[in-house]
Amino acid sequence: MAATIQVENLEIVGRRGKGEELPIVRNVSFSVQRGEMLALIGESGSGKTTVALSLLGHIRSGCRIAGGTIRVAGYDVTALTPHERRSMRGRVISYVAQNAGSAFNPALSIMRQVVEPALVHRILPRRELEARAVSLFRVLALPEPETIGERYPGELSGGQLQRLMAAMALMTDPEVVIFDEPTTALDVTTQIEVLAVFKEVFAERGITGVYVTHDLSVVSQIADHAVVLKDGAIRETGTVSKILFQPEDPYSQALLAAAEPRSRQTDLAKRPAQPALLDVRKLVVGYGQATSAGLPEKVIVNHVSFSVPKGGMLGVIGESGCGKSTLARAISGLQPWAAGELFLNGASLAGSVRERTPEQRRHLQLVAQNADSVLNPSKPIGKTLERVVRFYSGLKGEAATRRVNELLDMVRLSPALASRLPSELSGGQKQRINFARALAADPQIVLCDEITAALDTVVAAAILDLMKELQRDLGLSFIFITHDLHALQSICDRVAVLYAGQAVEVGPASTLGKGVHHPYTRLLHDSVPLMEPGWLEATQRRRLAEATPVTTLNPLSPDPELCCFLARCSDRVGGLCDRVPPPVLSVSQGSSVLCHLPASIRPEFLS
Amino acid sequence: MIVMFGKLRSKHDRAVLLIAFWILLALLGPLCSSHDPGAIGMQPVFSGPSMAHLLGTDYLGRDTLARLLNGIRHTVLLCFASTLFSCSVGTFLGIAAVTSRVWVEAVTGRLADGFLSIPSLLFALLVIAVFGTSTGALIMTMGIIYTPGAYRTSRALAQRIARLDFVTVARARGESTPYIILQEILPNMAGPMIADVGLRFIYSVLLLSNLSFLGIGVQPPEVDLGSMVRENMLGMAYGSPAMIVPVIVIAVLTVGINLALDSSSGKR
Amino acid sequence: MQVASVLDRRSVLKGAGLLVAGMTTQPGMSAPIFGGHLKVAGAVGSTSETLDPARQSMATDYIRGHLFYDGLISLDDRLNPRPALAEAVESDDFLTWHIPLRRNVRFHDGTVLTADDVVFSLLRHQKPEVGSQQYALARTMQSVRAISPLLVEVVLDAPNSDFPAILGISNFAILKAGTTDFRTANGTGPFRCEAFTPGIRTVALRNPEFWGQKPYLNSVELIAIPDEMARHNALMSGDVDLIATANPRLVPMLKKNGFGVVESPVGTYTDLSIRLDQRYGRSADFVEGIKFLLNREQIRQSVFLGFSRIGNDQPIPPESPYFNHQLPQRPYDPDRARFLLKRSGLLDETIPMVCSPAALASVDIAVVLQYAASRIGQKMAVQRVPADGYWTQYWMKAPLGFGNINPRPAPSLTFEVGFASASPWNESRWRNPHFDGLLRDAKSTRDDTRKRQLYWDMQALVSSGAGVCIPNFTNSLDAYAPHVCGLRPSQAGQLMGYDFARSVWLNETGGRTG
Amino acid sequence: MNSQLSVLIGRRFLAACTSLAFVIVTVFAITNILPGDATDALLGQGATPEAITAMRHNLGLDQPVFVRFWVWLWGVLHGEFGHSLLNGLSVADVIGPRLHNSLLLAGASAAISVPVSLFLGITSAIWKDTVYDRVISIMTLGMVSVPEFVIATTAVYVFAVRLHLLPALADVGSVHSLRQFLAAFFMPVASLALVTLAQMVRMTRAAMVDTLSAPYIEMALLKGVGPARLILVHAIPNAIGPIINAVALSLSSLLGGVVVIEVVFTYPGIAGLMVDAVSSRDVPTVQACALVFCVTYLLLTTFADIVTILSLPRGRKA
Repeated sequence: MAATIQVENLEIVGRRGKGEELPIVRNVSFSVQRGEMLALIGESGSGKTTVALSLLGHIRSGCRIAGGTIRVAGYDVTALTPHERRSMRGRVISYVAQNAGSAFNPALSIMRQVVEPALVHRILPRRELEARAVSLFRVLALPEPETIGERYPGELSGGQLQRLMAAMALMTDPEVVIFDEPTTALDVTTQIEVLAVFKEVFAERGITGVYVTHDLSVVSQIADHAVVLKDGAIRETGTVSKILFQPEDPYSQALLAAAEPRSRQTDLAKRPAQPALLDVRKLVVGYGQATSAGLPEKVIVNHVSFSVPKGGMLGVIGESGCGKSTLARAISGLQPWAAGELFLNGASLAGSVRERTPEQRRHLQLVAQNADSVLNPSKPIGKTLERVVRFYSGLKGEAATRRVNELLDMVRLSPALASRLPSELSGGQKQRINFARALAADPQIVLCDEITAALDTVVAAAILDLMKELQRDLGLSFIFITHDLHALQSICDRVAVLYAGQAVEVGPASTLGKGVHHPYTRLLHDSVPLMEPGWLEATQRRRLAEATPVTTLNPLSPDPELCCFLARCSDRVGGLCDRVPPPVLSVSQGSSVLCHLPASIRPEFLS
Repeated sequence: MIVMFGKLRSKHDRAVLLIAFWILLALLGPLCSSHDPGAIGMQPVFSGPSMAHLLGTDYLGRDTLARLLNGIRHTVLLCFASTLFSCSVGTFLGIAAVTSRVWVEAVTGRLADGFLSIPSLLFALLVIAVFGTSTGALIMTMGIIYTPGAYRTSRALAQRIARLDFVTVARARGESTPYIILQEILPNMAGPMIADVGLRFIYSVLLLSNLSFLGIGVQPPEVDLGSMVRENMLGMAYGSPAMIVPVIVIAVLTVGINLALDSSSGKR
Repeated sequence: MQVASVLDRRSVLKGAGLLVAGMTTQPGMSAPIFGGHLKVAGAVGSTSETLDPARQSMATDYIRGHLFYDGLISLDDRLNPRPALAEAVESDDFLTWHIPLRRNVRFHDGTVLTADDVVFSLLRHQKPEVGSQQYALARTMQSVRAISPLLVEVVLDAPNSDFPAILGISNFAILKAGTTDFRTANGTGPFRCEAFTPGIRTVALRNPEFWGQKPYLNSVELIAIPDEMARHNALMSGDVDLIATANPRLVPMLKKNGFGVVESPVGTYTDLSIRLDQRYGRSADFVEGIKFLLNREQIRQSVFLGFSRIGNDQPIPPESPYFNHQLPQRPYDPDRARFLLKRSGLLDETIPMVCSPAALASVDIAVVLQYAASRIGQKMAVQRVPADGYWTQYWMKAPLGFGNINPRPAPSLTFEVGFASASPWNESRWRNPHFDGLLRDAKSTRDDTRKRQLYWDMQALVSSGAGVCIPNFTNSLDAYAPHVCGLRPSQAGQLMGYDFARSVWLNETGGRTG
Repeated sequence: MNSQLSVLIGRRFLAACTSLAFVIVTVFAITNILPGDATDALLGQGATPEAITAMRHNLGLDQPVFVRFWVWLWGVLHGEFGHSLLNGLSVADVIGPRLHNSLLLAGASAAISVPVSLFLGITSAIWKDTVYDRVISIMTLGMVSVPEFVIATTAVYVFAVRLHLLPALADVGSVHSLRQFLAAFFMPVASLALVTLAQMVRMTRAAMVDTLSAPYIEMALLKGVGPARLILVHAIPNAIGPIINAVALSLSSLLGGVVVIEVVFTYPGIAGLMVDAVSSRDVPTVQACALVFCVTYLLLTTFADIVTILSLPRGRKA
C-alpha cells in the first residue's frame, strides 16, 4: 500500500528582500502511512513549518519549491493548478495552526469560520454543517457546545481556540491533518487536556497526521514516527521510540539531553539556612480604583508572601495570566503596589523605583523576559553594558572597558561581541547579554522573568547552567519566574506556586511530586508531559479514576476571599471550600499551602 | 536631528542620500550657471533652448537654467528648514506627550486635532497675511502646518518604544528622564522618523508650490520652483522649458524621495 | 449735442495714432446683426462685487455699471464728455452748473427719470456710510438741487471747467431716488439685470425700452476669471467670447489661432512713488537717480512686450491732446544714476521697495529696477506683499512703493487727485504751491491754448519735482473670438471703456443661444 | 456593551467639540490680527480716513474684539452666521450656493475616487510585488508628487484648448442637461479625483497588505478559501478601520483644500470664497467657511473613528 504522504527529495529555496536565493529545505524525504502520526522535530529555523506547509501546497511569499515531489492522499501537490489546490485544501488535508489566537479571524464568529472549509467545498448545506460542528465541539470537550459558535475569537481562551481549530480541521473529515505546534502556546495544564482529546479523535477517525513540534515529551505521547530536522535537512528518521531512546545522530542526542529533566542542584542548596535577603510580605498589586476594602478594583497579585535567602534561588511558577510578571514588576519598583511590604537586606523597599536608594536599585536587578526588546537596538552591546557599569560604579574609560570584558567573560561570551548591535546576535547570546547587563550592577539578587521561554531547548539549557554557575561563583540570589516546571526543578531550591495572583504553595523545590501539595501544584506537576510512551493515557486514566464526584458549587458569584482554584479543583469539599476561605497550612516537608487540604490528600502529613 | 543622522543604518540610506544630493545641488547649483538669474537682457521671452540659454528664457527674458538652479535652492532649503522645524517640534511634543503627565498628552492631542482640521492653505493664507511673505514666515508657516502630523507619528513611535523592556530596565535602574529620552527613545525613533521627514519634505515642496501658485512664495527676484512654474505658466502655450522644466524637477524631486522611502520601508 | 453711438473708427484713432497695425482690423466689418448671447470674462472678481455705482471699484463693476446704468455724461473713445442722461451740462462761471435732463427716459422698473433721481444719485456720494469711491470729488459739490422736474443745478465750492468730465465717471451713474437695495440694478441702461451673484456671474438682458441706440446683443453674461491662464484657456476653448486684460505674452498665440486682440492706449500707469517726506526721498539726488535708473525701454520690451508707451515721470499720456511733447524724455542712464545716488549718500544702503500683484506689473518693474540697481552697486530689496490689504496698508505708506493709477477723464482731475498739495492721494507728498496755483488757473480758464500751456508747465514741474516715477503707460489688451464684431480701442479703459455691450455684435457664425 | 460603546462614541464627540472650539477661537483671533479690515476691500484706493471711520462704524468694526466675538458666537449658537461685510448679504446666503457647488464637486469626485481607489488599493495589495502593483504604485506616487495646479492646468490646456473636447470652465450656471453636466464637471472632478485618489490608494494598499499578512488570512487560504471570499469575508472587515480613516482624511480635504482646482477651473466653490474672504477681511465669511471646513473634517474623522470602533471585533473592544 502506498503511503498517504510521500515526500521525496524536497528542496525549498527562499530569499530575503533582494538577496540571493538560499536553501531553506534540503533534500527532505519521508513518508507517512495511513492512520499514522509523524512528528517533525526541530528547533526554530529548522524548516519544519516550511515542510509542513508545503504538504498543503502552500509556500510562503519569497520562497519556492526548487525540486522534489510531494504526494498527499493521491494528489501530486507540486503539480496542482491553483484551482485544484484550493479544492484539496481543507477537504483532503487540513491544518491546525500554532497560535489559534491569531489564526482565527477576529472579525468573524467562530461558527462561520469553523464551517467555512466544509462550506467552500460544498460538502453539506450550512445547517447540517453547523450541527456537525456542534457535535465536534462536544467531542472536543468544549464548554457550551451549542452556543460557543456564536462567540468571537477575542472572547475565548487559548486552549478553547486551539480545540476549536482542531474542530475546524476535522469538519470535512480530511484524510490528513497537519498540526503545527498546536499546544506550544498553551499552559501545561491545558496542553494535556488538548493532547488527550486530539489523540482520542485521531485514533477514532483513523486520521493520518503530521505533528510539528520542538517538544520531545509531546512527541513521545502522540507520534508513531519522527523526523529530526536541522537547518532544513533531515538528521534522523525513525520510530519515536528509536529516536527518543536510541538516537544515533549527535544532534538528536543533544536535543534529547537538553530536554531530559536533570538536576543542576549542588551542595550549596543543602547548606545551613541563610538570613532572608528579600522578604515579600502580603504583597497586593492591581489596577483601577481602590475599593472600600482598600484593595484595587482588579487584583493581579493577591497577598503574596515569600522570602529569598542570600544565595537562594526561588522559582515562581504559574500559568499565563497568574500575575507572575506583575509580581516581578512590583518587586522591581516599576509597578506600584496597593498593600504589603518588601524588605531588602532588612530595609523596607519603596514602591517606586525613584524612591529607592541607588544601592537598593543596584542590589536588585531585573532580567526581563524578551531578549529582543530588552536591549536597545540602536546601541552596541558594549555601550549598553558600559552605561550600567558607569551608572552604578562610576567606572570610566579603560576601567569600564575592562569591566565590560569581564562581564562578557562571566556570561561566556567573547569580548569581541562588544561592538555588535543586538540585532547581530542570536537569541541565546542576547539573553546572556541581558544577564551581563544585570550583573554589571554587581547585584545581590536577580529577578529572571521567563528568560528561557523564547529560547530553543538546547540554548535554554545553557542559560540555566549559566545561572547556576553564577549562583555558585558569585553567591547571587535569584528569583526565577517561569512556566516550565522542569527548568524550575532543575535549578531552584524553593518554589512559589502562583495561581490567580495567590501564592497557593511555597516550599522546597525538591519535594515537588512527592508529599503533600496544593491541588493546583499537583495538577501542574502531573500535567508536565514525561518522555514515556503511554504517559498521557495513564495520566488521563488516573485522573478519571481519582476524580471525586464534583459537588455542586455555591451558585453565587465567587467570593474573592474564597479559594481561587475552587472552580477547577477536583478535590474540593462542598460546604467547606465554597464557604470558608482557605487557611495557610504548613505541611511536614516545610511547605505552606493555601488550602483546606481535604481528606483525600491531607492524611498523616499534617504537622 | 544630527544625532539621528549619525545613527543611520542601511534602511533609509537611499532617501537620506537623495535628500543630501538635493541639498548639495541647492547649495552648489547656482554656482554652476554662468548667467545671473536676475539678468534681464533684451532677448525675447519664452525662447526655446539655445547655446546661449540651455533651457531658453523665461517670461522676462531671463536665463531659465540660472533661474531653475536658484529655484531649486530656495525650494529645497526652505522646505528642508520647515521640515526640520515641524519634525523637531513634533518629535519633541510627541515624546513629551508620552513621557510627561497625562494632561500634556490630552492638551497636545486636542491642539493637534484642531490644527489638522484647519485646511492648510487657509492657515497659510491667514498667517502670511499677518506676518508677510518673509522667508522666515514661510518656514514657520509650513513648519507649523506639518507639526501636528509629525507629532502624531512621533507620539505613536515613542509610545511603542517606551513600552519596550529596555526602557523599563533603564527606568528600573533609575536613569533620569532626559537620559531615557535622549539615549533610549530618540535613537530608536530615528529610522521611522527619517521616513517621516522625507514624507513631510515632499508635502512641504507641494504646499510651497501651491502657495506660490496663489502668489505667496519667496521674494522676487529670488524664486522657488512653484513660483517659477507660476510666473511662467503662460509659457505652456509655447511649450516653453521655463514652465515645463520646473514641473519636471518638482516631480523628480518628490517622486525620487518617495520611491526611495517606499523601497526602504518595504524592506522592514 | 447728440451722442454718437457708432463712431467712425479712423476718427477715433487719429489722436492716439499708435495702434499696432492689423491688430484691430475686424474681419468683415459687415452690417451689424441683432441678436445673440455674448459671454465675457473679466480679470477681477470677488464677493465684494457690487451693483451700487458708488461702490464700484473694479473692472467688472464698471462693466456692470455700463450695462445697467447711465451717467449724466458719457466719455467717448477719446475721453471727451458726451451728453447722456443730461442734454447738456452748462455753466458761465464753472461754479454753478445747470443740467437739463433728457425726456422720457425710463428706469427698468418703468418709472420716468426726474431731477429728484439725479439729486439723490449725486448727493448720496457725500454720505460716508455709503462708501463712495468718489467721496472726495462729490464733496466739491456744495449744493445739488432740482430746479424743475427736468433741470438740476449743481454749485461747486470752486470753479472747475472739467466738471462735465467728472460727471462722466461711472460711479456717478444715476439711480432711482431712494434706492438702497442693490441685489439687483434699477437703472436706465441698455440692459436689465437678470441675475447677479457676487463673484460668480452676472446676466444681462437687452432693455427694449432703452432710450438710446438699441444694443445688438440679446443678452450678455459676465463672469470673472482672475487666473490668467484660465481666462485665456476659456477664450481659446470657446467657453467665452471676449476677455479683458489679455496677457501680452499670449498675443502672438491668440493671433495665430485666429483670435482678435484690441489694444487700447489707456492712461493707466504703474508708478514707483518715493515719499519725499521720508528718509530716502528727502534727498533730491536719490529721487532723480532712481528716475535715471529706470530702464523704460527694457520695461516696455520685457515687462509689457511692447504693449505700452514710454512714460516721462508725469501722468499725462502721449495720446492726450494736452501731452507736453517738448519735455525731454528722461533716458536710462546708469552712470548718471550712480553719480546721483552716490552723491545722495545712499549707495551703501539697501533700499526697500514695496510692490504687490495689486499694482499691475509692479513686481516685474521692481525686479527690473532692482537688477539695474545691482549693476551700479546700489542694493535694493524687493518686498512683494499680498494684494489684499495693499492699498490701505502699504500704498503711500512705504518710503518706496508702487501705485497703479487709472486714467481720469481730464488732466485737471489727474493733477488734482495725484499731485495737488492738499490731496490725500498725493503719492510722494510733493508740496508745490506754484503747481497748485497753475492747477487753480487751469480749472477756471476758458481759453484752451492757455489751458494747454498751463498743463505743459505742470507736466514739467511734476516730471522734475515730484517723487513719482512713471516708466510706462500700459496698453489695455482685450481678446475676442472671431465672431465678435464692433470692438474698438478706447482711451477710456478696457473693453471700449467698459462699455462694449452697447456697440458689439456677433456675426452669423458664432452666435450662441442665451 | 452598548453603553460602553455609547460612552466611547460620546467621548469621541466631546473631543471633536473641543477641537472645534479651539479652531473657532484660533481663526477668529488670527483674522482679528490681520492687518487692515474690510473697509480696505470696500474702499480700495479711494479710502480716506473719514470714509474708513464711517465705514468701520457702519460695519461694527469699531467695537472691541471681545464684543464682536461674543456677538458672532451668540449668533452662531442661534444659527445666524451674520452678514458679509462686503455686500451686506447674510453669510448663509453667500455660502449657501457656493457650498452647494462645492458639495456637488466633492460628491462627484468622491463618488469616483473612493471606489476606484479602494479597488486599486485592494488589488495592488493582493498582487503585491507584481508588475501591476509596481505600476499602480509609481502612478500614484507620480500623482501625489506633482502639484495639483500643474495637473489641472495641463488638463485644461490639452483637453479644452488643444483638443476642444471639454469646456475649460466648470460653468455651473449654464448646466441644463446631463451631457452638459458631464462635460462641465469632467475635468475638475477628474483632477480632484486624481489628487485624492493617490493618497487613498496608498493607504488602502498599506492597510490591506497589513491585513493580508495576518496569520488568519494564511489560515483561510489553507482552508481552501477562494480569492474573492478571502478578500471580501476575511480581509476587508479587518482592514476597514484604517481604510475608512484614510478615506475620511482625503474626503475632508475635498472641500477646503481645492482652492487651486477652483481657481484653475473658475469654479465658484467655497474654498475660493474663503480665499476671497481672507483677502478682503470679510471676517464673518471667513469664520463661517472655517466652521464649515472644520465641522466637515471633524464629522468625517469622527465618523471614521466610530466605524473603526464598531468594526473592532467583539471581545477586543477596550
